[in-house]
Amino acid sequence: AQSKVRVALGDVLSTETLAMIVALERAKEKGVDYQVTHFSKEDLAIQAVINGQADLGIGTPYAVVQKSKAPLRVLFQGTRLVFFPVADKSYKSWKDMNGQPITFHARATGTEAIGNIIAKREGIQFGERSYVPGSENRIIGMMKGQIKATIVDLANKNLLLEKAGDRFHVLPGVSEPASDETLFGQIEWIKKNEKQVDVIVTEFLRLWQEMAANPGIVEQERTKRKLMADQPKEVLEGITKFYTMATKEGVYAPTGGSAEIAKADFEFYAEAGQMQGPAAELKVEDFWYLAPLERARKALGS
Amino acid sequence: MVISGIRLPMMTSLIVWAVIWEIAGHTDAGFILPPLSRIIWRVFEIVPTASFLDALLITGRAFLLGNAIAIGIGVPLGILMGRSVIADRLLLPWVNLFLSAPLSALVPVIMVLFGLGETTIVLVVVLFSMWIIVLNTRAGVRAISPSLVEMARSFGANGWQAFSRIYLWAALPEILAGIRLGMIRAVKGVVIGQLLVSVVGFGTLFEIYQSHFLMEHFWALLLVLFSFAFTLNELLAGLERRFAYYAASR
Amino acid sequence: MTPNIAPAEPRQMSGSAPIPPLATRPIVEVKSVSKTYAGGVEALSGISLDFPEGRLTTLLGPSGCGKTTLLKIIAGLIPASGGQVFVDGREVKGPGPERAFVFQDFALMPWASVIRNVAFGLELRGVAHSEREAIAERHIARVGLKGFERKYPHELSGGMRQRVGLARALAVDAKVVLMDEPFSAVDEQTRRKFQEELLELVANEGKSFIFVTHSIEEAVYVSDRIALLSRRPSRVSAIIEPRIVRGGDPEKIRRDSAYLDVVEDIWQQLKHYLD
Amino acid sequence: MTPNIAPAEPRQMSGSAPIPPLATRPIVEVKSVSKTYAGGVEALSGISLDFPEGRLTTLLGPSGCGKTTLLKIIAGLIPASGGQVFVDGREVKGPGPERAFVFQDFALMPWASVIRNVAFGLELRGVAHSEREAIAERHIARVGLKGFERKYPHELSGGMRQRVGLARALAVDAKVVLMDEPFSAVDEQTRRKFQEELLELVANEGKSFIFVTHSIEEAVYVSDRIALLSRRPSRVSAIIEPRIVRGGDPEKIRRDSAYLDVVEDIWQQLKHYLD
Amino acid sequence: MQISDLATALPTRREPPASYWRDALIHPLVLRLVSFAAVLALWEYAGRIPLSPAFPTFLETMGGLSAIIADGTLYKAFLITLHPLVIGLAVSVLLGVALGVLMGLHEPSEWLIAPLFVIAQAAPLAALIPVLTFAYGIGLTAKIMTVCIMAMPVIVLNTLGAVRNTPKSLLEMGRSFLATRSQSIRLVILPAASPMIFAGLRLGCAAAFIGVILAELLITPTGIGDVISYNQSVADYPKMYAAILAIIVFSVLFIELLERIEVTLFRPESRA
Ligand SMILES: Nc1ncnc2c1ncn2[C@@H]1O[C@H](COP(=O)(O)OP(=O)(O)OP(=O)(O)O)[C@@H](O)[C@H]1O
Ligand SMILES: Nc1ncnc2c1ncn2[C@@H]1O[C@H](COP(=O)(O)OP(=O)(O)OP(=O)(O)O)[C@@H](O)[C@H]1O
Ligand SMILES: [Mg+2]
Ligand SMILES: [Mg+2]
Repeated sequence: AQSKVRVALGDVLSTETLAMIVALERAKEKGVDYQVTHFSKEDLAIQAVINGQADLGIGTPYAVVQKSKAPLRVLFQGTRLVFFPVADKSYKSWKDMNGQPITFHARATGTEAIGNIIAKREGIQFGERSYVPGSENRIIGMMKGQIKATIVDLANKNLLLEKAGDRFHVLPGVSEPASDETLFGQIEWIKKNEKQVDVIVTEFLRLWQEMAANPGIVEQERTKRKLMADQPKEVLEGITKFYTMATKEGVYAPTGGSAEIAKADFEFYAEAGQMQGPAAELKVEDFWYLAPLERARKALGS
Repeated sequence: MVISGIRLPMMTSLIVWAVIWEIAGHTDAGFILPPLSRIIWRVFEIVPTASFLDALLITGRAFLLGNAIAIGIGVPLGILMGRSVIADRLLLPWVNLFLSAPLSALVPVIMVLFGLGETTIVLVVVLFSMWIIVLNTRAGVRAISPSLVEMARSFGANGWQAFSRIYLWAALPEILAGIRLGMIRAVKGVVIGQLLVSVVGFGTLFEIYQSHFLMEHFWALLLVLFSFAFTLNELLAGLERRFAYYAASR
Repeated sequence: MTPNIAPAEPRQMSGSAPIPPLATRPIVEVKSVSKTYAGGVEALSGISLDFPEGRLTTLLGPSGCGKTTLLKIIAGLIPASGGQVFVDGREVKGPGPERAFVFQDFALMPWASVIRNVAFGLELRGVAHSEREAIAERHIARVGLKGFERKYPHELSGGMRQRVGLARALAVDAKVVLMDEPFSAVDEQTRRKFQEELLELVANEGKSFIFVTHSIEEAVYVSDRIALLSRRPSRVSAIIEPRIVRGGDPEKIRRDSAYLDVVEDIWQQLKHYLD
Repeated sequence: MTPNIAPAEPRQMSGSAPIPPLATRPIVEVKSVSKTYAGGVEALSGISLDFPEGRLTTLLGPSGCGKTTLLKIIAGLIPASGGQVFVDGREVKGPGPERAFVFQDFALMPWASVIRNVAFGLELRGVAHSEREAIAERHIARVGLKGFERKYPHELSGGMRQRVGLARALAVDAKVVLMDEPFSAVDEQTRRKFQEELLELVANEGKSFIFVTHSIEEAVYVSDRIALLSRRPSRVSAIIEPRIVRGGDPEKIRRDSAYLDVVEDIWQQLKHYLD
Repeated sequence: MQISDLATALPTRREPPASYWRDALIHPLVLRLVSFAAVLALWEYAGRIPLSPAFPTFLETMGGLSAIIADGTLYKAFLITLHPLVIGLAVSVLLGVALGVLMGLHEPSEWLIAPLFVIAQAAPLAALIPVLTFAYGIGLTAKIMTVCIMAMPVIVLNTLGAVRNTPKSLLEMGRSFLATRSQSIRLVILPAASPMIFAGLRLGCAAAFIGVILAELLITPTGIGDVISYNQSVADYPKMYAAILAIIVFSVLFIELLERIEVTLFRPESRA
């Protein structure tokens, strides 16, 4: 009997992470049982994989891999950093933001990376940076007038514009979003458990492709499998709406990753100051292990 | 309080507060503080759900286990410290340190060391509840009248007899108070732990309700937790009162 | 200094009928016992004292002079720094079944009923439940607490509590009963009653009693022999044998001029210790 | 029942030189006072009693009979349920400057030095700092505590603490000093010393004292008049005026057969209250 | 309601010197040093096994500590952390003691207000932090409120209990010497209650530290909370542990200091 694959997820089971769970569920039907451990933060999920408490993790391990030389490899690009800079209407464009305070999620995370890239692109310098984890907390801060500009996720951008569209607007973000959450694991474990990894990666890719065609698939699968069944209907009602929007905005990219995507990620994170550059010198194989994904593509005939 | 000759029990004033809450809930504050009636309604909606029961099971188990460990270690340790000057001087600084230290800062450490999940929560429970049990037991042992111990000795009691017939009983009121205070601290510790870890037990629910702005659900969960803590406190205090009769006369 | 009344020639109360001399065999012998506490307090310095069998001997002295210390050394509860104590000819090394202690603060277990308190000494000796309850019941009745067996100490008055302490000491049937100011926590009326009861016990039980008090009247009234202790570090400053004819009207005794003489004599000696 | 000795015809000690009758003017008059506590405990039922000026009157009675209750009603600390109390002709409505209280448990403020404790009554009256310290110092010396002004209560022995309580009561120069078992927490030798000092105070201060005790000897020894209270609900069961000739040797007095008569008489009456 | 036993949580102050011959050997200072040395050695050992890659040794932690002290991180972090802490604590102390005294002296207000604090005392109020974030946003106010809700119940209830437990004979003594109401509050009740009020303050202080750390870990990572969580996320464990150690030691010293202040200002007799 195969032991369960231990997956570390840096978030609770929620609308955003539902797709990943559905993919894992499907893999389970194919004979690869799994067990998810939820972590409050991505860092912890990464640590759990490094410490061997989990086999696979979901998160962005680039910086840690580079810094601690941990033998982690990315297998699949789950979500992309689709974040939206929102600001008080008094800031008409990025130029007005020069020297102005801005708020990010936490130090050295995706939102700050986006901010760094924009600042470079626009040739401006932000003023004081503060950190408030959770997009929902940042929009509360905005509505309370404590935050003038920040970068938030899709759902909260919409919520903010809906509740206070008269006061806030969206500023142009970055065009080619980098990887946000990826599926990764220790290379040794991956190689030892090729079969299981293949099944899982295949199921991720399959679902991501299906989602691109039909965002409602997630909700259908959820109903079928009674996932999140006892959560408030207010939450459940929003699922399809979220995935429709998210796929449209490219949060869930159907490609699953490639060497080019990896390179683009290096560019992004190096520019954001989270990876030590120059990006061109970083080797894809030090960070990614693409073999399972390629096999999956073949299996799915794409 | 006495109103026209009728003695109103202390807790009756909560009715007044409930009414104020209900009224406040219907004003602008309702976004943050929904009316009590609707929250109570939500309680009945939330409690039977599997994720709530799951959270309850995980938390409850960790809570019981943690407290059992805390009592199992804390009481003997307290008795030891109460009787031996050396043990007391070696350990007291640590007990005091852990008692007044902001243990919330340690939760990330435990998390890193023991991963997430029940072990962490059990440890948090132990960490929050044990020290007050130790300190109270110690105080109880030290408060024992020396003549009670001498009495036992004069009738030829051996060490075990003195421990089981005198020390444990004589210190019982303080030990019980320590257990009650410890449990209350543990409830707080568990909630702090779950808030910080956010993915175990009630932490998940808090996180989901919070991120979707479901204030009614959120308050319903709070209400359940608060009532649980309060009930626990009252039950233990009741137990304590049954032994209080001799606390003053030792 | 205080006039020293030699133990060899104890004083007698005058004007009474001839009284038989005190039993010569001493049940407890204290041989040059001294005690220095850890802090350096020298409580006793070389005390020698005999306690006659079947009688009541009182240790009397100013507060803090070491009466309790000596009593506890006899009880085997604290070790002497020097000297020896013999009870019934055997040297004291620790508490023993031939001695029982009655405590000033009663030392009752508040969580245990009267009967369990009284039976506690027997319980520790492993006497079977029904047997020890039977013995305890007898002694509870003996001290006049019949009907209170199932009460708890906090439901009793101070006087009743001390009776429980007494019953507990009697229940183990020790030869020597040691009492440390047993009546100081009860009110004066009860105290007088206790004194009568104590005299009765001494007369009928055939036990030896060692009694500590700092009431001169009480000492003179109840004792067969009084050892007057000097200030700390304590030595025996006098041995007095009041030799009161018992059995008469208590009020008469208290007005007997011989009784009053002894009281005043002791009072004069103790006065030195007040500044 | 107890033989009732009418207040109108107080008993006198025989065999002494003629003693002037007690001052007729009563400083405190208690008129059919009764007190029922909230719980329904009836502590006093219709007590009437006069306290002669410049003398020491003692309330004596079994434990729990209501002595403290009566004293506190006179002090104005608790209201009576019925009846009236007059002090110096004025009805008592609450505490007043003409009365001062000495507490059984001393009631010293542990955070204040001896001098501040003694000066407390004056501090409350707004007497200037230097003035009240001067007065306090005088009274501290008066009770024999010179040199202890800057000490704190926990550094003193029980007897010394009670002297502080006494000095505090004297410092406010009240006409009536109320004392609730002031000597019950000190040891017997100190107690006797206190009794002498109290007699001296009564003789020299020109104040009236109301004194509570449950020691018969103490009552007889120090009092000009004794009100014997019956069991709860309390009434006055007898008024006794020992009329002792002061100034002699204390030991003589304690052996005076008249003194002993009074003690025995009271003892006989109180005996009824023991079961 | 159990108020009195809150104070049992206090460290016993000023033990009577134990009097045994081995006193010299077991001198408190010697034993304390031994005890600390033993625990630190154990830590060092556990770090070297290693217990976990994420568990630095004591020496590494000290290295981390000197690093964050040297670059000023710790100092700045403490300043930031102390800001809400001090304000929150000041509010809690003033309001808490005032409320406690009011309730202790005025029964109807006790009836009305005390139950709230009795519940708050037992309830895990930390769970309110997200609500506070909703209500007050992510700024200083929310953090101050967090400190207040954590610290206030124990202060209020201890003060109430302290005022209630003023020895009856002291109150009667005051009355018999004609103290006015305000005199007896100022000169008798408050001084008599001060040990227990301070006991409450110490407990409240400990709770306030818990609150401020929680606020910094949950609301916005600033100050010490930021140093902890940032170093955790970049896996710089020695610095993370150093920050945790620093705040724990700091809070313990702070509470110790409070006790000293109490003794010097309010308990002259225990200095004598
Ligand atoms: N455990 C102890 N350690 C140090 N000194 C002690 C100890 N116990 C008693 N002492 C001291 O020894 C002396 C004698 O004490 P002891 O209790 O025997 O006196 P006592 O005559 O019984 O006094 P009292 O009449 O007050 O009961 C006292 O000065 C006391 O302070
Ligand atoms: N506050 C109170 N509420 C109810 N009952 C009370 C109260 N104070 C006293 N009593 C009761 O009133 C009776 C008289 O009490 P009081 O204290 O006056 O007696 P006492 O003669 O001073 O006794 P003691 O000699 O023990 O001091 C007792 O039965 C007591 O239980
Ligand atoms: Mg003694
Ligand atoms: Mg009384």
